[in-house]
This record gives sequence, C-alpha cells and structure tokens, in this order.
Amino acid sequence: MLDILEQVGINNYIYLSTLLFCVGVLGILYRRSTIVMLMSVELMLAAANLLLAVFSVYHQDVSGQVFVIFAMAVAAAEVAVGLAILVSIYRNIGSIDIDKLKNLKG
Amino acid sequence: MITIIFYILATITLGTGILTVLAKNPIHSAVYMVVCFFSIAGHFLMLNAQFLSVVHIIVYTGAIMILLLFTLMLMNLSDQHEPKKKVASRIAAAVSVCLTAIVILAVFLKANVVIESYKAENIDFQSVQVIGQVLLDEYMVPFEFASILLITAMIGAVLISKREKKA
Amino acid sequence: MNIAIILIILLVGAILTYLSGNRWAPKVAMLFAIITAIFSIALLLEYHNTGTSFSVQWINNPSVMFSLKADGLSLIMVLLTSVLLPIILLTAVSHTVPYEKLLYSLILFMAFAMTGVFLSSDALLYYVFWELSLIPIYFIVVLWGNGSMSKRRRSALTFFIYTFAGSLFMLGAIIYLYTKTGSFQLYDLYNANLSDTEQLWIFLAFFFAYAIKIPIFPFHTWQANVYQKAPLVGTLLLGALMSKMALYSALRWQLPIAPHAAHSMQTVVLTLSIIGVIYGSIVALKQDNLKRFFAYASLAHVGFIAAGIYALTLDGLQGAVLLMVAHGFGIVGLFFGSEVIYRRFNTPLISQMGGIKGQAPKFTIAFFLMIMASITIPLSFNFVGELTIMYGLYQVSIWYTILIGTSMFLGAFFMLHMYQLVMLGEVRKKPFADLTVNEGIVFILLTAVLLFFGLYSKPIVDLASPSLQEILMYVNR
Amino acid sequence: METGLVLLLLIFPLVGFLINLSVGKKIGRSLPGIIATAAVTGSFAISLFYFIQILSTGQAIEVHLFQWVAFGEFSVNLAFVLDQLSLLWLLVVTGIGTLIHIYSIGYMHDDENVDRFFSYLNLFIFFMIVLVTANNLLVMFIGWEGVGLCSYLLIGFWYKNQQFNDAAKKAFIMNRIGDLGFLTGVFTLAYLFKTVDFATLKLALSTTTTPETSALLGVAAFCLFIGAMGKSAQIPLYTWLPDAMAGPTPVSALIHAATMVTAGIFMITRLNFLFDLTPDIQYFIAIIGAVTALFAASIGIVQTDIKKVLAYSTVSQLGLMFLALGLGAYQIAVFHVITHAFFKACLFLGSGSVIHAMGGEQDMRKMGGLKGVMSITYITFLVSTLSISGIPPFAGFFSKDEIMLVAFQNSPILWVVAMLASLLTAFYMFRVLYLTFFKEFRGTSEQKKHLHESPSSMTMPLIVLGVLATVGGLISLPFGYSWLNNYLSPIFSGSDVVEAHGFSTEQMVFMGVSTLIALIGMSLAYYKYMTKSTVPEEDEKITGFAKVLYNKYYIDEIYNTIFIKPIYAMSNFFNSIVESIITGVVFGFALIAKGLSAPAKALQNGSVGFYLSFFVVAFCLLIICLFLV
Repeated sequence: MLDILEQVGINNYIYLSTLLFCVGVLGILYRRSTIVMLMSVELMLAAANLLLAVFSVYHQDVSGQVFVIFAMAVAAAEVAVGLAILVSIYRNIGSIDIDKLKNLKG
Repeated sequence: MITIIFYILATITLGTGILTVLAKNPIHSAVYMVVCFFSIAGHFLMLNAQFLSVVHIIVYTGAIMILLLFTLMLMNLSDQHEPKKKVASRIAAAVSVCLTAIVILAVFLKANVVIESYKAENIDFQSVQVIGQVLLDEYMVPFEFASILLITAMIGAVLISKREKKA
Repeated sequence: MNIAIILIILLVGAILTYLSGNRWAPKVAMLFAIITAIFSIALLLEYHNTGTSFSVQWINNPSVMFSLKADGLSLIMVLLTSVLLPIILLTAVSHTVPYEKLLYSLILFMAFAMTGVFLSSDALLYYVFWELSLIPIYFIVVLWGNGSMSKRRRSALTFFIYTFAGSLFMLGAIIYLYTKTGSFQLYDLYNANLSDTEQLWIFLAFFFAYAIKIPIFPFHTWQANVYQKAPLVGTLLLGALMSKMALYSALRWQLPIAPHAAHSMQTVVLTLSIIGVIYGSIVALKQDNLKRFFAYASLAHVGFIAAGIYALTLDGLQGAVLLMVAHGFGIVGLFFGSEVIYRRFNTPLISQMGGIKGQAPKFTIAFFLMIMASITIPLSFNFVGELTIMYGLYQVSIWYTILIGTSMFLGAFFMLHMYQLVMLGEVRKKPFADLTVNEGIVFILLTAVLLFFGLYSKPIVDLASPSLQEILMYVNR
Repeated sequence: METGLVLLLLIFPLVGFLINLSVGKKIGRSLPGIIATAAVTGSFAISLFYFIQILSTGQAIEVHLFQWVAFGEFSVNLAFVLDQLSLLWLLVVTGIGTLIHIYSIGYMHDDENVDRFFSYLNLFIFFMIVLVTANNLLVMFIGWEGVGLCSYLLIGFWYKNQQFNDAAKKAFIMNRIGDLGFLTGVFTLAYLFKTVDFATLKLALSTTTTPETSALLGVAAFCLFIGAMGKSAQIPLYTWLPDAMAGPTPVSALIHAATMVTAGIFMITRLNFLFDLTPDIQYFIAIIGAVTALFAASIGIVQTDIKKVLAYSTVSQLGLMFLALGLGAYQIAVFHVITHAFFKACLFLGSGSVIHAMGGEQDMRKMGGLKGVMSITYITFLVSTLSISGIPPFAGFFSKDEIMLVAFQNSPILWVVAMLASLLTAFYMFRVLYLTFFKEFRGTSEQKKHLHESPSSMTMPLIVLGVLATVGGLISLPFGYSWLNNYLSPIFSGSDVVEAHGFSTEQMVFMGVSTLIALIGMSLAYYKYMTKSTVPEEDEKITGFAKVLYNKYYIDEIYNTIFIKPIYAMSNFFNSIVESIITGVVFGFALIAKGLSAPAKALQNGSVGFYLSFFVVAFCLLIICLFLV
C-alpha cells in the first residue's frame, strides 16, 4: 500500500486533518464543559499527528512517525495532569464550567 | 478502492469528531471520540504505519479514554445539564472556527504541495523494526526524556488531585 | 590574581550562607565577608598602576563579554564594599531576626552584585549587575523592614519601580550605543564618536538612572521613605554602597561616553546637585524620625559628591572619590547610632529622646565623632573630600563653592540641632545602656578609618589619580 | 630632635586629652586637672625653649610631617613653623593656658564631669597650637575649626541646660559661616598661586601682581576677613560671643577672651603681605573694627551680667585690634592682643572667682561690697580694670595708646570712634568694679554666709595675671623703644617704616588725651555708682535708649527674624509642600500608567473562554501576516 498517497493524494489528507483540527477548535470555543474542551484538544492533537504521519510517508522518513510517538506521550501526560487539575477544580468550586473560572481577572 | 476506504474513514473521522464536540452528554462525547480515534488508527494503517496505529489505539482508546470516562463518572457530570453559551459567543466561536479553517487551508494551498513528485521507493522505512531502531538510536535521549515526562506527569497528577488536608 | 575570584567568593558565600541554616548563617556570612576583604586587600597589594582585567566571551550575538577590569578607581570601590561588608554584618549580628539565613545570604548577594558593577567593563554585563543589586534590597526592605507590611511594601515597590524605570533609560542608551559601535566594551563606547545631540540624549538617559539612585534633587523622594522603612542593614547597604554605585557609574560611564554633553549640561546638573545639598540640609531640620533625618542628611552629602563629579575638574573628581569612601563609612556610623538608640528607646522619634549623654558616655563620644565627621571637621576624612571638591568647584566658579559651602554651616546647624535634642538635655527616666562590645567595635573601626584617612589620604589619592586622569582625558577631549 | 621636640609640643596636650577622655572617670577628682595642667606646662616649657632659642638665632624652625591633602596641581603637607609670630602666640596660649588650667582645678573641683572638662581644655590647647604653628593656611584651618569645636564643647559643657546648648550651637554655626569665608579665601589664593604655604605665598605675592590677580587678591582678603569676623566676633558675626558666656568661666577667660578670639588677628597678621596689597579691604577692616569697638562698648554699659559685660568688652577690644590691623599696624595689634590677653583673662578669672564665691550668681545687681571678703580678687580685678581702661602705667595703656595714635594719623574719624569706645570702656569697666566690690552686699543672706576668698589654686593665677597686666606694657614701649617691633620685624617684610627713636610732642599729647579720656570714663562711673549709689534697675523698668542697649540693639531678635525663622519656615515649606509636590509628580506618572491601562484591563476579564477566542483570532492574524501577505 505504499502508493496510497498516489491514489488518495496528499491534498485530501491535508484537508482532512485541517478540518479535524478545526472541529477541535470549534469544540474549545463552543463548549463550556472543560472536560469536553480537553477532548477537543485531543482531537486537535490527533489531527496534527495524522498529518505528521502522512508527511512522514510522503518524505519516506521515519522521523515524522517518531515525533507522533513523542506527541502521544506528551498528550498522555497532558491529559493526566489536565484531568487532575480538573478534579481539583471540581472539588474546590463544584463545577467545571469554563465561564465560572474567572479568577484570572486582572 | 483505497480512495473509497479513505473517504469512508474520513467521513467517520469528521463525523464523530463533530459529534464529539456537539454531543450534550459528555459520556456520549467520549464514546464518539473513541470512534474517531479508531478511524484515525485506520488512517494510520492505510499509511502502512502499523506501529503508530497500534500505539494510537492503546494510548488513546486504552488509556486516555479510560481516564476521561473515570473522571466523568467520578464527577458525576453525565446527568448535569450543561448551560449553553450566549448566542453572541456561539456566533463568535463559529466565525473564529471558519476563519481558522480558511486560514490554514489557504496556507496549505499557498504552500503548493507538489504531489506529482512523489515516488514510492521500495525501501522499508516505517516498519516496527525500523522505528524501534531509530527511536532507540537516534532519538534515544528524547525518548528517555519522554519517559521522565510521563513519570513527572504521573506524580504531578497524583499530587494535584490529592485531597489537601484541611489544616 | 584573578579579579573574578572576589565575585566568586561572594556568590559562593551567599549560597553557603543560605545552606548553613539560621543558626550558623551570621557566622558563615561574616567569614565570607572577611575572606572577601582579605582578597580585595591582596588585590590591592598586587596592583600596579595598569590595572588587571579578566575577560571571556559570554554571549556571541550580540557580542557580550564577561569582562572585568580593576583599575585604581574600581579597586577603591571594591575595597569600600568589601571592608564595609563585615562592618555592616557586625551591626546586625547581635540582633536576631527571623529567617536569618535568607537575610545574610541576600546581603552577600547584594555585595556580589555591587562588586560586579564596580568591576565590569562591559556595558551589558554592567547593566545586569546593576539591576541584580536591586533584587536583594527589595526583599530586605519588604521582609525585615520597620512599620506595617503594607506601608513598607509600598515604599519598597516605589523605590524598585522608580529606580528600575530610571535604569531603563540607561539600558536604552546602552543599546543605542551598541547599534552605533557594535560593541559593549567600555573603551569602544568611550570612542564612539557621537554627535552632540546623541551625546546629550545619552547623557540624559544615564543621568536619569543615576540621579534617581544617587539620589539628586528632585529625584530623591523615594529615599527618605525607604531609608526609614528599611531595616538597618538595608539602610546601610542603600546609603553606604548603593548610592556610591551610581556615583561611581557616573564617573565611569556617563562622563567619558558623553563628554560634550557633560560640559554643556554642567550648569544644570551642578545646580541640581547643589540644590540637593541645601535642600537636604534644610528639610532635615524638620524631621522627627531619626532615620528620615539621616536620610535627608545623606541627600545633602551625596549631592556634594555629585557636585564634585560634575565639576569635571581633577580636584572635583578626586574629592568625589574621597568623599564617596568617607561618606560610605560615615553614614554607617550615623545610621548605626540611630539604631543603637532605637534598640534602647524603642522609638525612632527625636522628640522622645534626650539626655543620653548623661547615661552613656561612650556612646556619646562615638556618636559625636560620627556627627563631627559628617559635618566635616578637619582631620576627618569627610573634610578632606569636601575640601577637595570645593576647590574643584572653585575652578569652575567661585559661586558654586560659596553656594555649596553653605552646607558647612547649614549642615552643622541641622546636625547639632539633632545632637542637642537627642543627646543633650536632662537625663530621661528610661535607662540607656552604654555600648556593647560589638557596637563598640563597629564605632572604633569606623572612627579609625575616618581619622586615618583624614590625616593621610595619600594612598587613596594615589590609587585613584591615574584612573581619574584617564577619565578626565576622555572628558576633555 | 627638632621634629621630635616640636611634635612633643603638640603631643603633650593631645595625650592629656586622650588620658582624661579615656580613663578620666576612674582616676578621681583631682588627678585629671593635674594631668591636664602638666600637659600644658610641658608645651609651655617647650615654647619657652624655642622662644629663647629664636631670640638668639632669629631663625624660624620648620617641621614637615607628611602629605595631608593632595590637589591636582599641588599638595598640602602637615607642616608646622615656629617663627617669631607663632612663638609669641604660643607663649601666650600655653602660658595663659597653664594659668587657667591651674585656676580650673579649683574652680571646677566640684563638678561631676571634671575629667571631661580638662580633656576638652587640653584639646583646645592642642588645636590652638596647631593654629598658631601652622605652616600653611589649611593646617591653620585645622586649628581654626578645631578650636571652634572645643569652644562648642566647652560652652555647652553643662549639657543638661538646653539654653547653654543653644549658645554653643550658635557659636559653632556663626564660626562656621566665617569658616566658609576663610576657606573661600584659601581657595582663591590656592587658585592663583597653586600653594597655601605662607612662605611660598609671600614670595609669589611679592613677585607677581597683574591687575587680574590683584582683583582676586581683594576677593581673597575679603573672604579671609569674613573668617576672621566669625572667629574674632566682629560685626556682623559677633552675637555668639556674649552668648558663649554660658560656658564655665575659665573657658570664657581662655577661649573667649585670651586666645581663640584672637585667632582672626593672628591670621591677618600672618597674612600681612596679602592685606598690604589690598588697601580697600584694609580700610574696610579698619571701619568694621572701629564700629564694632564702639557698638559693643555701648552695649556693655548697660549689661548687668558680669560676664556679659566682659564679653562685650572683649568684642570691643577685638574691634580695636582690627582697627589697628586695618591701618596696617600689625605689631600694635599683636601688642594689644598680648596685653588684652593678660588683663582680660585676669578680669574673667576674677569674675569667675566672684561667681564662685556667690555660688553661681552672675547678676551684678545682687553683688556689691565684696572688696572686704575677697581682697586678692579685688586687687587683681582693679589692676586689670585700670589696665583695660588705659590708665598709665598699666599694660593696656601702652597698647591702646598706640592704636589711637595710628588711628589719628590715618583717619581722624576712626580715631574719634575709637576714643569714644575707649571712653565707654573705662566707664563700664569701672561700673563693674564699683557694682561688684564696693558698697553694700545686695545678695541673699545665704549667699552672704557663703562668701569667701577663693582657694590658692585660683588666686595664684590671678596674681600672676595681675602682675602681667601691670607690667606687660614693657614689651613695647613708645618712642621707638619697642622690643616687640624689633622682635616681629622679620615677619613684616620690612614694609613698615621703622620708627625714629626719641620723643615727639605729638605722641605725648596723645598719651595725655588718652589718659584723660580714660579718667573721664572712670569719673563718670564713680559719679553714678559711687556718689549716687545707683544700682541698675530691674529688667522691666529699663526704658528708652537704655532698653535698646540692654537688649543689645535687638540684633539677636533681628537675626532670628531674618535668618533663623525663614530657615525653619523654609524647612516646613519644603517638608510639607515641596516634598509632596515632587512625590505627587512621581506618583503622577504611576497614575498616568494606571489610567492608560484601564482599557487594556477590560480585556483581562478573567473568562478563559474569551481568552481562547482571542487567542484563536490572534493566531489566525499572525498566520495571515506571516504566510499570506
């Protein structure tokens, strides 16, 4: 299946990941539930990963895939810490509504 | 044939992605996300990146997904009705997203990816073996750092979510 | 011997002091202070007119060198710092405070930064040290100061932002000079070939930074508040060393880089300095808080030094250097005197003091000597400095000498006024214990220094003279 | 050897000072006085040794120690010179100093801080020696300021009384105003000639005189004279001296009559070569001197505090000396300094003896009739009064007469003023004498019981000084038989015309007139206070011009209004208004920054959602800028 890019075209992959990325952005801007926002971040990450892998194939260079692995490691860490923070926020103010987190007000 | 599979997969990816974002119940979101990630794993497979595909399933659907679900259930959020944002901010969100999409696509179009020059050379560059070698040879140090990062994240997560003793 | 070693000792000292824990911190700090003093004296013994330097590349692009240079002038300032440091520590050791390890470590760190300022011959390095010295003093004032936390935080923050804002002008000037010359090195900046307009702006930019820190009228308003709120060591570091840092910088950086502007702005800056002298003397009369009083007295004295520097004559510069050292020691004595009283009477208010002479003869002698030095009685070091400055000013104009000379009697007026209220009069009921051994040592050391150089200032003059002549050569080119 | 001995001259009092300062409290009441006296006596002995030496050799001795102050173009050594002038002054200073030290042993015996007193006295002697032996102007300035400092310490010796402290402070500050003048003068000379050595200056002045330098020389001379005004209490800087009487009486005798206040005269005499070149300034000095003499004498006639009278008398006599200086008759001024030192020290010590007997009372209205109880004090006081009034053959007559003569030769107006001053002098001195020693005792009965002649340690110096006040005139007899003029001639660069020997009728007439004037003053006093037995009225009852005189022409009040109050007002103004304005400006910048930040602050509304939208839009814009434009 090495010639997949010849058949599908790298353009389509780019469109796909861009759209997926934008779906993630939409989730972040549209939702108030922090946990869903976190999921959206994961979507964005996945979109980026996908594109990395595609370009890795395109350039026939394994580095891109290695970076996907690293990105996954980072994503895992991020989710773990992010969820921990969410838990602690929930415990403190009883909600994870993003619009209620206004302590940053200057 | 492959093109058709790609389109199907792409539809699933985008569709479940949008459902993830829009589903009212967070649990549903999580489930849609799993489906989405499976489809991405499928993409990886089509690209002949088996290792990535497997890792992706393990990490996202195995680990992250479980974490999310646990948290959701822990907080008992599923039955909580999430209030909608104000109309203005929803419109602003939609506009921003469109803008982002247009901008990024425009960037790619302007960058002018030259698909014709692509030639499959029959070299094995992405089998598990090769990845393993590269990962533990060329990227040895970052790899180790990734493990440190994970440990730190774990400790951090434990520390942060630990209930503070009321003094 | 490598001159960087003094910086290293101080930095290591600061770290070890912090690590040694609250109990041992004063002793460790004192040990390192004495080692520094010994090393700087060793540096002095090694010194042969040319000066020693040390230089390694620090940042490649832009080209910043970690370059240090010790000529006579810097050496005097380093010696002043390193000799005053043990004395300043000695004023503090008998008085326990919370978090001692942090306090002593900050003091050493501050000495480190100031020594860096005195030694560095790279403009950016100099700027880094300059700003670095601001950090410890801020914390010293906030954490160990007098009065309510919110008030002293406010004073300290005012001071921090004010001086920092001034320094930013200087940073701008330094960067501009870099774009002109492509180097931060001292001598490259000296030879920058600037037009008169450029010089004027650079002179002013430097002046803002220095005028605030020295301080020169009307940039002095932070001073009294901070001196009053700061703990003794903070006041001493500020008054004895930090103001000297700015005065030294004016000599080292401002004048030779912008010589034409120095000449064209001379009238303005001299007038401001002299106004500071008279203004400080007069305002001091009305102060009821002893530390505020000395703050204004100090304003008058540093104005005197600044006038010497901006006289742009060899005598003016020489006198300024002499008076810098003299004032460094003198002000320690004065503020320590006020602290000694404060520890016993538990009040900083002059109106609640009096009659100490009858209770504490030794302290009276010590305090009186310090006051005499500060009103420049001949045979005191201050006198030699002020005399030389006044003669330097005379070469500019007799009127400057007469105007600044009014401080001879105005200074005597407010100082003796204070002395009379604080020390003389009927003995109060409140007991006043005489000096302890530690306090006595501080005063004896200070008196010895002030008297020795008052009689024999030749070593300092000989040490400073070549550097000053070089600076003057650049100023008058 | 030479250096060592000269140094010893300085070191004796310094050691005395240090011993008394450090261990004075532990060695008892009497030892401090003995140590101090021994120290001064040592200095006196050395001075005497050199004096005798210079009488035979005529060679001045110079001692250079080390470089003290370095200027760019020249440096100043710590150097001393023992020439005719300084040795003469040394003898007066250490000689009278010794006597007054001895006197103080008795006078201060009961004081709790006697050790401190003697240490200050020794310190004063030290600085005075520095002053008179200085080889250059700056070393002289050490002594000049040093004696001022000691004067401050001693006036405020009884530190528990804040009025005394005020007086001390006033003395110091007024001196300092003069000192500024002194320094400015020194700078002018240094600027012109790149030296402050007396010898070099003299040489330089004699060779180079262009019009520009002579203008500056005038400035220098004027500034130096301001210094002399401060130290020697001349108009307008004289008001500190009467107040300085707050100090213990020996201090008044030593510092404020015999030695320190003559420093101005010494300085001008030392710099005679400079003042000779500036006739305008000389004339100015003469006028100031004459006016001060009359002015102070007129105040003196109504004062009731015995020491105040003597203080104004001192100011008046100093005025006469400046008159002589201004007329170029330096040796006459020196002569009067010496005789004045004798009789004025004697008068002060005598008054001290009286005050001692009266238990601290200084008001003459409460004295009287002491003649019987205190005979030695009375006799010495009488002798000195005769001397100061200028009655022959006492010492004061000779010196005063010479001043009058010179004044008449130069300017009759000045002569008239000086004559008036000396008439008043005779009047108020005899007034003091009559009020104090004659008639009935007017004090309380307790005081009367307490009355006694002072101990021998106090009377002995009185006797010595009384003798000196009698025979002191011998050192400079008129009609050209003056030993002093010959002795001092090396100092005065030969510019003075050597007097012809022999009698002149003019001079004889003059002596007659002077004596007559003195006798008139004396008789007036006798008429008023003996024949009519007037006692000065209570403070409130004094009216008319006498009230103006009694309140010293309200000069203190005027100074207070013109100088002191404005300074305090300025201090208030600066402290409360200017400071807040400047602070306000500084904080104004902060407020402007705060105002500017208000719109920006609205963006920081704390809503993370809002931040995110903003972030996304900004990111898009950034991308557009970077890649799409």
